[in-house]
Amino acid sequence: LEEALIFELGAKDKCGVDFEAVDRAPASGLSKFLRKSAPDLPGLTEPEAVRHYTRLSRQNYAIDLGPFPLGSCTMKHNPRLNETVARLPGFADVHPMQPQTTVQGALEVIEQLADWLIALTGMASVAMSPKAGAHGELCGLLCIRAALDARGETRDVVLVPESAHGTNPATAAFAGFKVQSIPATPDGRVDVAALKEKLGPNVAGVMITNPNTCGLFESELKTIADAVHAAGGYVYCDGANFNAIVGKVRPGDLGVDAMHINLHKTFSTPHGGGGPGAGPVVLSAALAPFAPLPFVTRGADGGIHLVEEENRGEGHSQAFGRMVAFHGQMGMFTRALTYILSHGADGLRQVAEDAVLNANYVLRTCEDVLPAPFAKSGPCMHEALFSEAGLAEGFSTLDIAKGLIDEGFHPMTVYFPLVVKGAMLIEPTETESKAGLDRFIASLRSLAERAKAGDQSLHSAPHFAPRRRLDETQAARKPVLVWQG
Amino acid sequence: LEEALIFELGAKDKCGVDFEAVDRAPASGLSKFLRKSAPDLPGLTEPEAVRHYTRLSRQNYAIDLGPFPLGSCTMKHNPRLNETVARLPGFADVHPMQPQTTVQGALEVIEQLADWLIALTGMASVAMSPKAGAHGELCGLLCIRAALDARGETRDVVLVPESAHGTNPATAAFAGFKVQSIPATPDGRVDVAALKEKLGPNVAGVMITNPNTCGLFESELKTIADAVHAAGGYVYCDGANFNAIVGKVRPGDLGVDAMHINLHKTFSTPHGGGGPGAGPVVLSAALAPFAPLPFVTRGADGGIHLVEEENRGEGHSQAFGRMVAFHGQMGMFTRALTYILSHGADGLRQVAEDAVLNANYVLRTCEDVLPAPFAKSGPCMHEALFSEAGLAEGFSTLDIAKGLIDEGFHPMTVYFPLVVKGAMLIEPTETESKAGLDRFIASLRSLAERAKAGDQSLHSAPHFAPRRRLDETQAARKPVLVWQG
Amino acid sequence: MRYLPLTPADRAEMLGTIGAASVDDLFADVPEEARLSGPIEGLPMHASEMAVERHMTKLAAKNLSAGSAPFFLGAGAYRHHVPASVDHLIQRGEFLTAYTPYQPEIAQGTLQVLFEFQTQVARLLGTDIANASMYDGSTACWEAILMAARVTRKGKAVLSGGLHPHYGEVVRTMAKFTGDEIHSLATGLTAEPDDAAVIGAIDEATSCVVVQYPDVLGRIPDLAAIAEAAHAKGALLVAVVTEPVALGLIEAPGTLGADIVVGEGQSLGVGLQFGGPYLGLLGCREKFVRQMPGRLCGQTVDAEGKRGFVLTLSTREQHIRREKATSNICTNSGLCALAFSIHLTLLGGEGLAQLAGVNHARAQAMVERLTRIPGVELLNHAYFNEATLILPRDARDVVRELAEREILGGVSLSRLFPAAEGLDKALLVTATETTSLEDIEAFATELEALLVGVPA
Amino acid sequence: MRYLPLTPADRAEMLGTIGAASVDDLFADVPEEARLSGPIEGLPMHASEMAVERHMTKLAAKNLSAGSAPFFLGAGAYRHHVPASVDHLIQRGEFLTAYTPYQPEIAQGTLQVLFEFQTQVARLLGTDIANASMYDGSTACWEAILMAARVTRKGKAVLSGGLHPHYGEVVRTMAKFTGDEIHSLATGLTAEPDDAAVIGAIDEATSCVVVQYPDVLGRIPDLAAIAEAAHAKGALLVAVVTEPVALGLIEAPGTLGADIVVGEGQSLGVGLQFGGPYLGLLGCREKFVRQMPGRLCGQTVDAEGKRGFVLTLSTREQHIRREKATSNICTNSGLCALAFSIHLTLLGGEGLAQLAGVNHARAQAMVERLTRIPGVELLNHAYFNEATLILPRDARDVVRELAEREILGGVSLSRLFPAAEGLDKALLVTATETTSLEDIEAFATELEALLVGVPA
Repeated sequence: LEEALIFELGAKDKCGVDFEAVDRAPASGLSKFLRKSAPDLPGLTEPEAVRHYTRLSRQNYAIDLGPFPLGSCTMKHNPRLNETVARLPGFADVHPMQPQTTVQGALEVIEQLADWLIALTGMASVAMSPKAGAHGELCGLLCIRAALDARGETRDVVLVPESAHGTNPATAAFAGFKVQSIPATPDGRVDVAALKEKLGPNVAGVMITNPNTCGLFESELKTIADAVHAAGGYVYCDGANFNAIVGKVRPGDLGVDAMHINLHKTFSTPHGGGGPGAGPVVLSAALAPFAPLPFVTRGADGGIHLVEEENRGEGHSQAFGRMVAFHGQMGMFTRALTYILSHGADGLRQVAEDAVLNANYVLRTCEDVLPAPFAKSGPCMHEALFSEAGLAEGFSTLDIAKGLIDEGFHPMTVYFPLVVKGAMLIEPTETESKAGLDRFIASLRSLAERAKAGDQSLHSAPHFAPRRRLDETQAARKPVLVWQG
Repeated sequence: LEEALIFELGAKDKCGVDFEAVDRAPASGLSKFLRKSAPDLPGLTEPEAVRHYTRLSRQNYAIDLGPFPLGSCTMKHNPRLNETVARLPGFADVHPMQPQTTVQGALEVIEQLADWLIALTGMASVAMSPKAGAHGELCGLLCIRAALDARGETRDVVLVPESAHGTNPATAAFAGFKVQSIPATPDGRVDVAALKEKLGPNVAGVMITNPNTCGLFESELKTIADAVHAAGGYVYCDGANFNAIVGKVRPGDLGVDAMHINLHKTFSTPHGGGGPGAGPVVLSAALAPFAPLPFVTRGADGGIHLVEEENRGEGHSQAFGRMVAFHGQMGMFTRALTYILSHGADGLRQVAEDAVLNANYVLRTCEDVLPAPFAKSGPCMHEALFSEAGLAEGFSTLDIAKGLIDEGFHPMTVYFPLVVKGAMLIEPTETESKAGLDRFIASLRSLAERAKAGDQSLHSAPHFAPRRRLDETQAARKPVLVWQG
Repeated sequence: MRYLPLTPADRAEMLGTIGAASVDDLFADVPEEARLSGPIEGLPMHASEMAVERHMTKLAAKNLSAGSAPFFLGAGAYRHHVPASVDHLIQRGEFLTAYTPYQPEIAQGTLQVLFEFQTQVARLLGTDIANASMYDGSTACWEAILMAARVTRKGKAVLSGGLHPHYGEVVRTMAKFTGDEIHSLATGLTAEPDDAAVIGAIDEATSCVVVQYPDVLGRIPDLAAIAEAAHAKGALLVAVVTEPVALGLIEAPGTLGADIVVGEGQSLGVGLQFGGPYLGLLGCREKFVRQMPGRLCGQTVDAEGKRGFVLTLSTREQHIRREKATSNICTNSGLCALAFSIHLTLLGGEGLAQLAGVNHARAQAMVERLTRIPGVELLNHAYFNEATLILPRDARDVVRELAEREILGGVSLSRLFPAAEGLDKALLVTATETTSLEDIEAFATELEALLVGVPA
Repeated sequence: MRYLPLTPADRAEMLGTIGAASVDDLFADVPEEARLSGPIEGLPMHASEMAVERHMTKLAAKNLSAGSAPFFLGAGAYRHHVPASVDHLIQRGEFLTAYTPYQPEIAQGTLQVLFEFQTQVARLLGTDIANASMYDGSTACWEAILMAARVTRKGKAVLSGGLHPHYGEVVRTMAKFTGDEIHSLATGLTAEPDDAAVIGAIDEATSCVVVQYPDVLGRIPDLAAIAEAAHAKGALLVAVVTEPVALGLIEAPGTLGADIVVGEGQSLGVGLQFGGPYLGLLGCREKFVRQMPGRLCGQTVDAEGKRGFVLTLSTREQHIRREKATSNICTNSGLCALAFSIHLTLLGGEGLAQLAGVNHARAQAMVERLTRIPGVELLNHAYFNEATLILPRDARDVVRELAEREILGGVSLSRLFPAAEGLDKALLVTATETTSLEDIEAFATELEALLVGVPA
């Protein structure tokens, strides 16, 4: 499995595109800007390009090939209908600044998706434009800042549990807040007492993940929210794990003020090897007035209108500004809406139930061979957390992870959350079959046994992947980020 | 690389399709025909099905992964535009029996493709409906039978060179002819003298492949054709190798009466793992009146009309009948026409030139390590022929072929044509790059050296394929054609 | 040219290696007078992808696609909803651009699919075995007749009047040249199919009777009775299925005694495509295996004992047996078979039954609504998803006038059987799961307007 | 449900293994009052693929797609022809459904593509290095300003009046919260861009100047002069490219002295998609590498010494560094970057230059034709594929009236800059290789009809 780089395969004068002939010189005004020669970029004809990328693709593992039991990352099946729909010319081939009369269908997609997100979360409003989960977090925190500004307050602390995703503190800092950490209780949940102690006039709010990254439901979220609200703060909920409760629980009923929704996690838009994401943020009535531009509203005439800079004066003057050039991730909206309509209110509920059922099945069939620190805290939600405790001397979570590759699986999420040493966070998702889970469980159990028995061959895993373990230290020490020739 | 069968993975009550609810009983008339229970067919949900077929696909070699140097089988790049065009609803979603006013665009595709095929071959007419190359051969021979019938003659012999594709004699027999074989000359062409000797009142015609399966142009085809015509017969040309001369030579100028065109070989429709094909047959003026139904004609009103059974009386009474239910391989016509328009008259000529250039490059860079029996006959056309002579004792063409698999290539055509012992017929096609050819040549040379040196490891090749050599004898002795449970 | 990887420099270097002065030297064996000196005149030169796409899109737009109008055609080609995943999967390069699996070590993907396909087809048709697909239903039908002649060593086939007329034409065309005797029964407007006439036509010389199920008028023959009569005279029953979805609801032909079952597989996975490519299905009793035409995939083991699949029994085929082959067929409909197999796998047995149920229910709704129009009557006693209506006027005219109103309103029997008499007022109409109640209402409204003058 | 593999029997068996009586037991930690007892009311239940496809197709049909009308919009999103092979390849499951390549041994496909992408982007922008893509051009622009502040340890950014107003809004919105100082220059209707004003605004406190190239009115700033002025004051030049195709014809910003170059990559491979997902490009000098935001792919070797690729320098990123990260960004636009890279590979350097040439030629044809209309004048001295026209009437009205005639006739500057004055009659018009001469003629005819009353 070797594939040369395009710089080794191609040539600047090779081309996989034909053009209609043009025989006019550039306009005179352009002459002083012209480049001396064509860019030094390798070209390939179509047969060569198709082969290059097809061959490269085969060095990837993917959901279409097997499970990704990635806790908190939720890699589920991507329905092909979604791809078909997103490519309808009426969606794929419309410009973001076309006259609004010519894009009513696109605006209606945004409106329908927004309506579903509001209904499913029990919130007042949704900001659709954030481009990814972390961007949604930022949007939520900026809404909080804007609300505080409107109240004339300058609270500058955000409380974040130890078990939070790295994006939570990073986003809080990016939004200009100071981050204070909240410990976890021994049963894997937020320490409510410790949190309450920190509340005060400097606290803008808390960021809580629910279900949390230990795979547990934060049963006291409503209590926390009440306390935060009483102290003058807002509750941000990290919605990365919303897929565990979609259709079963509405965050709005728990006192949440803002929550982003990763459309790829809960609503199956493709991960695409790392993006693009989409992170709409649902907002409580308290934060809704501050949602950024642009957004859609339905007018008295039945038409759908964009609210942008020019018409924000008409009752939307508190909008905190603009986060992106256009309307957000339309291509993801069409896919997510297609997924939602396919499942319906009943199917989405089934999604959450099957996701939780699958995770508990893994938890209960593996807890005898791998310690599950919070297994006694009750059922898990959509992911099961194990630790490396009890492996033989010198064996760690990494060995289990790389061993899974040789068994034909993607590793689970490792060393996260930070509250458990050598954490292994396993999320099967609802689109894995029982037979597939049984195969995974058998592999995981076998690896655990081998790591306990001190099987040295695990240290050099993977053996059957396109590459053996890669030297990440060398990569970082002397970064080679572009082809050197 | 193991993938279970759907019968092992699926269940009769699993389903990857949702239906709208229907709550009416079958009509009473149907009751006595109803089956007792649903068919015993395994189902999979969409996630499971996508994974099954994706994984299976990865056990295939394909043009998108590397070259298929298959002489006479012409595996070339399949442009993706063709696939896009074939899926336009106006082509993909029209019924063959729609009123003609509603399918004028479809009829125009057939007409435009027909016009190009006629122009490129210099013939009088074309029968579009044959479903594959062999079906086209049959169509051509039936035209000859019909023409002879019209002349009141019952010639029953067809002459076929030894080097012909197996379909030639099989088709002749299928069409009710007796087959007589014509030998080849030592330089790899049809023995014209021997052929002329066989001509007589029983000979309906000859079937000649040009360029022939030794990769040579039949320089005396015109002479042969004149002799056959003088003897009252017709000349069928096997057009499998038309890609070598498209845009450079018109078969009509050489006296050919009928020739099928494999659209996948010359005009890039996808091979699809063995089909579907498409085999339009171009016809001389002598045979044109006998072309089968249906076909298209342009009327005085500018509209395009189908000639079918009902209107054959209007000047088409000699049509020999019908070969298929509808109009032929429309899905292949749209792809072939797209390919033709993309290349244009100039590009098609370049196709032939590059195909021939690539083959001669292989011939001249390998003839020192592998005997090329006809290399002295002059340049080859689009394929180069080698033999196994000179390999070490016990080594054969099969070892070279299976060795190529381990080198990352599909084997060449082996043991064909029959006129050369241990034949290796190599056709690079025009869509292979020079760099790619150089890699292939290096591998072929290395294998030839290894087989000459008696490298025993070649006998057990392939070593790096999804399967080792498969037991074909066992498969044929006790055929297992359906899953046994 | 975007598809041709050789650069001018490559060409020059390669000619140097070859020792040729120009590429024309490589065409030296072509007689001077046959060599064209430049591109063929009068034809356009190469064009950009964008230009070609525009041209083809314009041609496509001249057609009224089935999805853009109320649509009621069937008659051997059916419009079904194909799940998006089917087309996605068959476009994977490893399937789309693979060769015939003659090198099994690197073609297990295609081969396993064919093995699964054969098993699915055999179970669907109710036969012991099945081949790996053929060109289409009509050619499979002719191959079945030839096969029956090989098995029975007799040469007369009886064709039911309910056989699709194109299939009959193909058979008669081919038989004209091979000398096989074909006894074609007339097609009449009766509520029941012509089982009695078929049975009556069987004699000791008969190799097979060919009966479509459901037949081309939508009627359903009693295959068990015909099989019994055929077997009594040493003849085989060849059943023809043009709508495999029907087999989700009605009994499989093989189960009812058919010896060979052929079919058109287009309904599953393939789409209308103006008639092709489609795929022929052919299943039969196991004992006929060596008389089968077409490609066969069989299970075996590799050198390490692992299960694997190969093309097998190729000694029946042209590339080995040449003029003695069972058929001249060289290809199957590989990619269509893949699409068929994926669609059927997504359905499963219960899903196919459900799909068939929806089809039948929509057809019932269609028939009920259309026969409420004064003067419109249902011919069939039984039907699955298509049925024959008798109109008060010439059906060809009605179809044409409906098309002007952008309704694709079925197939007139006189288009199907131009030579037959007395069929002028008969219209074959079809509904599937893709037919909405709104479509039916639109059809009924326009039809009523045409027939009884109610303003549309 | 077609996407959920568990059968009722599976569920029962699994609950048994777990030791739970029902699935509701698994939700025991959710407070009783927060648990919904059934599907959320008022929402529809699950639907078949066919029904959903119909619904979405109806919504899509309510839009006037760019390909179905003469189309002249640009302003940061460009309609280009994307070769069919690009979309085919990005739909391969191994790309489409792959995870972020944190496990490099089984993600070399994505990683090698990112490494190739980074190199292509760096060469295209004329920078030493580039990252693996960001959300879009506007957010990349803000990230570049933050990065410049980290590099220079200064906090004031000067924005050219030629910067896309949405980009400016994003920057001002974010800066409002971070406290960075943003000095935004006004946008005026001059034939030349505001280079002089930009240069004049640079002071010792300036971390960077942000200049779009070509600018949002289609004018082309003199980056070399601005870079010199900026560097003289210790500030960086951040160049913004919203139309990367332009770089096939005009010099790369990095070559002209820009320190950081950001861009919107949508033009290549991605399509319009009503504004997203797109992809942000970010390239810079090598010495800034540890101040870069976003994902980076680097070359390394595996345990056997084979070349391989990994995500690297992740110590800058949130999942390692948490609140001290250079950015909170967690994703890139992976699939869009793949599409961009494939399209650029199909073009190659010469192809990109040719494509740029066609774009410019079409824009020339458009400008020439439109300025033949009485009262229509070209603002720009120089332009690539878009230019600003001054109309004799309010441009917003003209755009609206053109839309009624199914002409998508550009973007009015007053829609882009609603708060600015004096821009009412300015219309930004764009042509690309997809613009035909017929489109231009149709546009001109309708525009003339609107402006001077000639009947259309």
